[in-house]
Amino acid sequence: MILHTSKIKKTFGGLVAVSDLDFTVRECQIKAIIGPNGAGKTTVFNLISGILPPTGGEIQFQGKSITRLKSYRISSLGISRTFQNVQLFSNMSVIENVMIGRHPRTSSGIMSSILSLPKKRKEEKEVRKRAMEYLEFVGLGDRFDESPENLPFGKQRLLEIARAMATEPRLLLLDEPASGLNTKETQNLSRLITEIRGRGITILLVEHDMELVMGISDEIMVLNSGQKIAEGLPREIQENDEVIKAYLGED
Amino acid sequence: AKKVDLKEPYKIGCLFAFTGPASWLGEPERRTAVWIEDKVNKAGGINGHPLKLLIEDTKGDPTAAVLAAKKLLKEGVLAIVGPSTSGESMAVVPIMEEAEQILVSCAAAEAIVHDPKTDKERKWIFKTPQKDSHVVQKIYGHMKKSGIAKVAIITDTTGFGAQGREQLKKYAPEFGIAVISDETYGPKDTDLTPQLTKIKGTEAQAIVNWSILPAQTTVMKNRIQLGITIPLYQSHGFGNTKYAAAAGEAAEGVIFPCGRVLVAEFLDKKHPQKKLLVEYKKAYESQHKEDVSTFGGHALDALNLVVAALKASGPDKNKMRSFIENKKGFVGTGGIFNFSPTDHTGLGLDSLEMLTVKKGKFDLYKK
Amino acid sequence: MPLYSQIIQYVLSGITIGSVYAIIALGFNIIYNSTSIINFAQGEFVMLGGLTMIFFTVMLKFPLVIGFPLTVLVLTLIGIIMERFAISPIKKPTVVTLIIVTIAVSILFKGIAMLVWGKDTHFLPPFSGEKGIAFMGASLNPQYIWVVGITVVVVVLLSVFFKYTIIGKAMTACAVNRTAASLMGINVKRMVLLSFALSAAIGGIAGIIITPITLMSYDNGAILGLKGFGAAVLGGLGNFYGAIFAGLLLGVMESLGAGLVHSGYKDAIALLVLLLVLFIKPSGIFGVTEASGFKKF
Amino acid sequence: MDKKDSLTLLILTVCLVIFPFIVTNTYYISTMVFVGINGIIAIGLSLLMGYAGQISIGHAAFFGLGAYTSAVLTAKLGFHPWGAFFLGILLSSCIALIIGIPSLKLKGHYLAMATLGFGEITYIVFNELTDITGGPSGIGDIPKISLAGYTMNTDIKYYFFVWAFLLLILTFSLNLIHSRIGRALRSIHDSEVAANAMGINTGKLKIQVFMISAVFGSVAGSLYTHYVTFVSPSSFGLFFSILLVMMVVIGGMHSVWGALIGAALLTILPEFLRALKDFEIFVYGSVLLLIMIFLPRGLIGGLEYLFNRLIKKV
Amino acid sequence: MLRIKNINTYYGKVHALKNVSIHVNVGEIVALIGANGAGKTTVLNSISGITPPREGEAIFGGVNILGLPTDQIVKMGISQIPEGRQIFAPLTVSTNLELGAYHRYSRKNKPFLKKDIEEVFSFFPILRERMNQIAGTLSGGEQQMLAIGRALMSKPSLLLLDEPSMGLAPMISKDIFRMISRLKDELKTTILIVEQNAKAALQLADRGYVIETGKIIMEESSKGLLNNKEVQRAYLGKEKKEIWE
Ligand SMILES: Nc1ncnc2c1ncn2[C@@H]1O[C@H](COP(=O)(O)OP(=O)(O)OP(=O)(O)O)[C@@H](O)[C@H]1O
Ligand SMILES: Nc1ncnc2c1ncn2[C@@H]1O[C@H](COP(=O)(O)OP(=O)(O)OP(=O)(O)O)[C@@H](O)[C@H]1O
Ligand SMILES: [Mg+2]
Ligand SMILES: [Mg+2]
Repeated sequence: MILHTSKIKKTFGGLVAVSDLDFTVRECQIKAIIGPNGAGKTTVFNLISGILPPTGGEIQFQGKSITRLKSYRISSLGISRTFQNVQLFSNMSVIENVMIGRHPRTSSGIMSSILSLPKKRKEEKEVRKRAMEYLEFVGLGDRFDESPENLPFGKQRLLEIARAMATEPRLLLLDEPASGLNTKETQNLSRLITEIRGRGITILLVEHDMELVMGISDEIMVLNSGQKIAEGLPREIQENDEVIKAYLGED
Repeated sequence: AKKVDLKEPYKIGCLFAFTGPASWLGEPERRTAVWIEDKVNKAGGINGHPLKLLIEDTKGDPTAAVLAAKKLLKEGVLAIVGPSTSGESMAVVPIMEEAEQILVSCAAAEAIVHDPKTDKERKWIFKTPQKDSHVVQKIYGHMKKSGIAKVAIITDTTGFGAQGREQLKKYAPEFGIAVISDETYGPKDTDLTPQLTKIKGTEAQAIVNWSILPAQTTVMKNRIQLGITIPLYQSHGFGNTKYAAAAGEAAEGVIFPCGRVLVAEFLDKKHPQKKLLVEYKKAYESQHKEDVSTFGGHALDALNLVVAALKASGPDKNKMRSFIENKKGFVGTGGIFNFSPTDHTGLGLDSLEMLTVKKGKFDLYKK
Repeated sequence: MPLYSQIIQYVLSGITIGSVYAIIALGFNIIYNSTSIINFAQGEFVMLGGLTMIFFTVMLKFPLVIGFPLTVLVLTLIGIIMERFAISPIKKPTVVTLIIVTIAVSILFKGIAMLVWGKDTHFLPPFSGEKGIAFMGASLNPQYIWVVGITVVVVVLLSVFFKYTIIGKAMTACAVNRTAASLMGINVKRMVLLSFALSAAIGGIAGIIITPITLMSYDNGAILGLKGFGAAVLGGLGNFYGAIFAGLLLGVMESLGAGLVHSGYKDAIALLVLLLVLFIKPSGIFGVTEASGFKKF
Repeated sequence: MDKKDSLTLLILTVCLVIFPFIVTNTYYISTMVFVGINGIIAIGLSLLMGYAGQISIGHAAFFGLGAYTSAVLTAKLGFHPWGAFFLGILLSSCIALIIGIPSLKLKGHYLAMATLGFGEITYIVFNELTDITGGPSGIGDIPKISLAGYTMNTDIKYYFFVWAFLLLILTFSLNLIHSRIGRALRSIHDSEVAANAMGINTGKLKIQVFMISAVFGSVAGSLYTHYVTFVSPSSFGLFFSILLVMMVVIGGMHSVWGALIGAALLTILPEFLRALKDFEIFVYGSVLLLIMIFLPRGLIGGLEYLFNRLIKKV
Repeated sequence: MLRIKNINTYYGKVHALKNVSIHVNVGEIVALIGANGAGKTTVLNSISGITPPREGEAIFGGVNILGLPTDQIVKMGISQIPEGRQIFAPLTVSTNLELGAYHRYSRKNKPFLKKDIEEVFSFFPILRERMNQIAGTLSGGEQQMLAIGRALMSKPSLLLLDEPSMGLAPMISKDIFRMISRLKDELKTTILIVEQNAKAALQLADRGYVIETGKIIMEESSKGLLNNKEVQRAYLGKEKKEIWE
């Protein structure tokens, strides 16, 4: 059990976006969260990654509570994420974006940076090398020097994954990684996600592309109006009437 | 010009803040300086040497003043007149002391000429405006005669106002006067009723409004509006007909000590300053279509002093300096200057006249 | 003077100074609402309004009722010229470049005003005399009633314009996302032009009505702009009622500060209140937190 | 620091050393002293604005804090100039910390207003604490500073003194930019949320860079004090804060070199325009406007463009 | 209705569209499919004038629209739903919708606009619930619906749709495709649609184009494209589909 939430809750003014949600993610699992638009999936991600403080409840990561931690602390503990609306650093090159991901795993501080001590220089080299590896891993190795804005949308998504991977997470949160990809590209993505899991990283996935979700998830949780309406294996979820009614729709 | 050009011109530097927040000071100074240059050269120059003024803008900014002073020194001026404000003057003083060159400042603060640490006059520095302490003494003297023992002071937050505030507080005990309310206002303040309301709530018997800013007219107006009837004294910074015009009825009957520029025509024919003042006033007002102020007069005195020194001792800075330092009975717009090694301002209490506003015009105050 | 009527006087003075700040803040908000630009030349519009009015009514001796609309017209033109020659030529505007551009324009306006009107402080007679009006033991300058009255009218008209008219809403849309706005068939350039014309006109009105109180000289724009900006931010950028409330609050804080603490610190006291409010409510008193989050610097 | 930076730094150093031997006019040297002083603050501000994306319209305050600490302690209390110098740094960074913690949570124009307010309050305090600061009349007769037995009492000496500081600060800044911290700063500029999610303590980092820029401001202030030997509040007001922001933007926000170029331009330009007298303000405003219209990325952006074209031709 | 011929569009030095020619007939639905970064969005932006082509020809309803500013093109009856939604985040949902009808706004039209808004609400009931919410706080899917609704408000004769199903729940995206064909049937709106979900788009469309690195490489009836081996392999991902169906 790598992540466990109990009764987490988030309200915006009068609107209850997530209400008393309990769920568990096990080590090395690919777990998907699906649900209608506005069900609260992104909000759950925001709560886990500390971008929004929960209104109530508790989140435990690797047995320790991370409920009130700031998002940078959570990230250095080993939770990393991508964003539904891609949030790349547009004033930096592609590789620098990935190098940012190394931030929590490196240590040279202001003083050693200002004085450019040998330790810092060695670390810089190392960071660049590692960043390049992650870029190659997602297949962007040849575009390392470009501005991320010049990349097509789908490649920007891959870059976000590389950046998140660079923080060496234990748990990776992917928010709609396949949106804007065509079927073939989505297949490549699912291969990539499986490979990431193969490296021992647990994955929590939000996605509307059912081919992808059903194809790779070990377990699926369905949210509606901030509440869990179903949880189980892909096959069970596909046949769940409530899920069909609220989300999948009948053909 | 005639044969004047044959000899090498004498260069004198001028530092005036003719743009920026003190431009209403620097502008009349600049105009006056240009007038003098013209006048001296028309009269055949100084011992045949034409006078050449190098006028630089200091923008009311000490840093700009420093650079401008260095520029002037580099261009080989024999002396510098200005800067317009105390702050700028203080910034230029060390440069002149180091370069051992004459500076005749047009700003009022006493620290410009007097080094408080050594308690001596600074060797190369002179100034032409009246001492604040004299103005204060004049006001307090008048109050004492009128039986006023409790005053409220309201001063602006420029260097001018701050100096006044300091002197007002310093000299009060000497005259048996208590400062029971001490208010200030900024250059761009628009409403001073809070300050005056506070004063109204005290037992003050008179108000001293010490400022050089247009905002001082707001004090006068707000005072009428609040129905405050105790006498209002102004500083010599009120010496500007535009202020009197702006304050309108609110200015009627205020009392303030000032040099004699503003009341030149009321002076006795035999008064030593009369000729100079009338000539200056006429020339200035016909040329610029606006009333003369005391500020231009400071520049006039400073330049005349330097010109006189040049005339007497030629372009030798040491001789010029000792000429000025020992000059007695020098007639200026600000008064009769009597310099000495212990007094680089040269003006006494007698240089001031008590003035008032009568029907919108400055007049001698008679009791 | 008893303390309570002193305090009434402070509050009254504060309200009147505050409405000066408020009306200047309105100008900031108009341009901000349609372009998300903070126009640091807004204070200059006020200065130019005052001086133009002086030109018409004091120098040319036009009556008030003619000088007023004429001045507003001149200012509208100035706003249009500024937009055409300084704002619209900027190809890829960022917030910071625009700040610098508007500051550069304000320097330019200042320079021009100095050349045209000289360096003196100019005076404009109040619209209806200056005899104080007694009010609960305090006294009120009649010009203040003009300021407060006209401010109220302007605010009401503006908020109706932005809230209920489609042009007003379209102006707001331009500020949010120009591409999307043009996809709605909105002529973005014209909207920006309109907002500059409008806020220059309002700046002009502000200049006209406050000059009898504040006097006017070529270098007054910056400080007036600063106070207006403070009020606009404190009230929540873009919010008209916020601007009024914040303007009055700043005015009253200043006035109470001057009266009860010390006049030298009155601006510091008002600014301190402003800072404390922002620290507690980072998007101003009436600002929408979510909405401010969308705007990136 | 990358190779290009090291090379430029080297060339700059050489030019600076040669300059006073070619140009002996002390007025020009003295102008260069002010370029150096302004350059130091502008570099600090560019770290804050150009890299971390946090605006400050109150930086004159730190300049003033450094200047007044040096002035008050040396002229009034007889401290050693270097003692005062370091106390100024300490004071500025403490105040930056105190003011930075709540302010840097604000965004955009709200941050602009908060820093502006802080600058104004500081300015008012300089004006009002008459007993300590001398109020509007300022403090004069401030002693000169000396280093290794040399008193910095001539323009040339001071020129070398100030520019040595500047080069040191420039080197530090370039090192910082090309480091893990510098990268993190730039990421804050683009998306604070994403930066946080990548494990960057953006709150702390913003405060740290705010403090660094305050320290640079204080250093410049102390250098100013011992050069001019007079301080008064008018040098540390809003106008100077805005001037600093303009230096950074006109020079080019995305580079510390830009800040230096901007500082040079805006210090030298008014001296150039002196001859124009009353038209100076007008021309000055126009120049700024034209630069922003035609070089929205600042002077350095224009230089880079020319440089790239040149390389292409060769 | 719309005919673009040999247009070339650049982003600075990047040559994004190379001699692209497309035509759309009245009443048709035309799909444009292609890989990531092929230039689909650029085609739409070139038509609506957001990224004006450097050369070429664009005729809409007999009028040359090349080089016209976007707002004028919109007024002529072309409406685009931009990629990535681009709703007016700080404004309310209902204001967003009103602005969609900006260019046909007049006192006389007001009652009709009310009706149109109602119509949008009946397509997307969730928007009615969120009517007074600030649009920027809507979830991704809700924002997409708002964007579509907003574009409908201008009653366009040609609708350019850029990935309308992106980020939508399966049920909703099915709804949206259904609605698009309803638009065609009921309102006789002509539609040019860009979609990653090529299969859904082609099932809807009469004709289709395939674009690859800025060039049109295929033009055919949608049936033809659906059955084309090449297209199946590259864009439809046939084999995979069968795995979980
Ligand atoms: N900052 C916010 N302020 C107000 N309401 C919000 C905010 N963020 C989200 N919401 C609301 O909370 C609900 C859940 O939003 P969330 O973004 O989590 O949905 P989601 O499941 O990710 O949907 P989608 O699949 O469309 O991305 C929505 O109704 C949304 O309007
Ligand atoms: N603003 C821009 N600056 C530079 N290049 C750009 C820009 N926008 C797009 N491009 C480039 O133009 C090409 C076409 O992009 P476009 O966005 O039209 O593709 P698309 O087919 O819509 O892709 P997607 O499926 O990601 O939406 C891509 O190679 C992209 O990198
Ligand atoms: Mg979501
Ligand atoms: Mg696209």
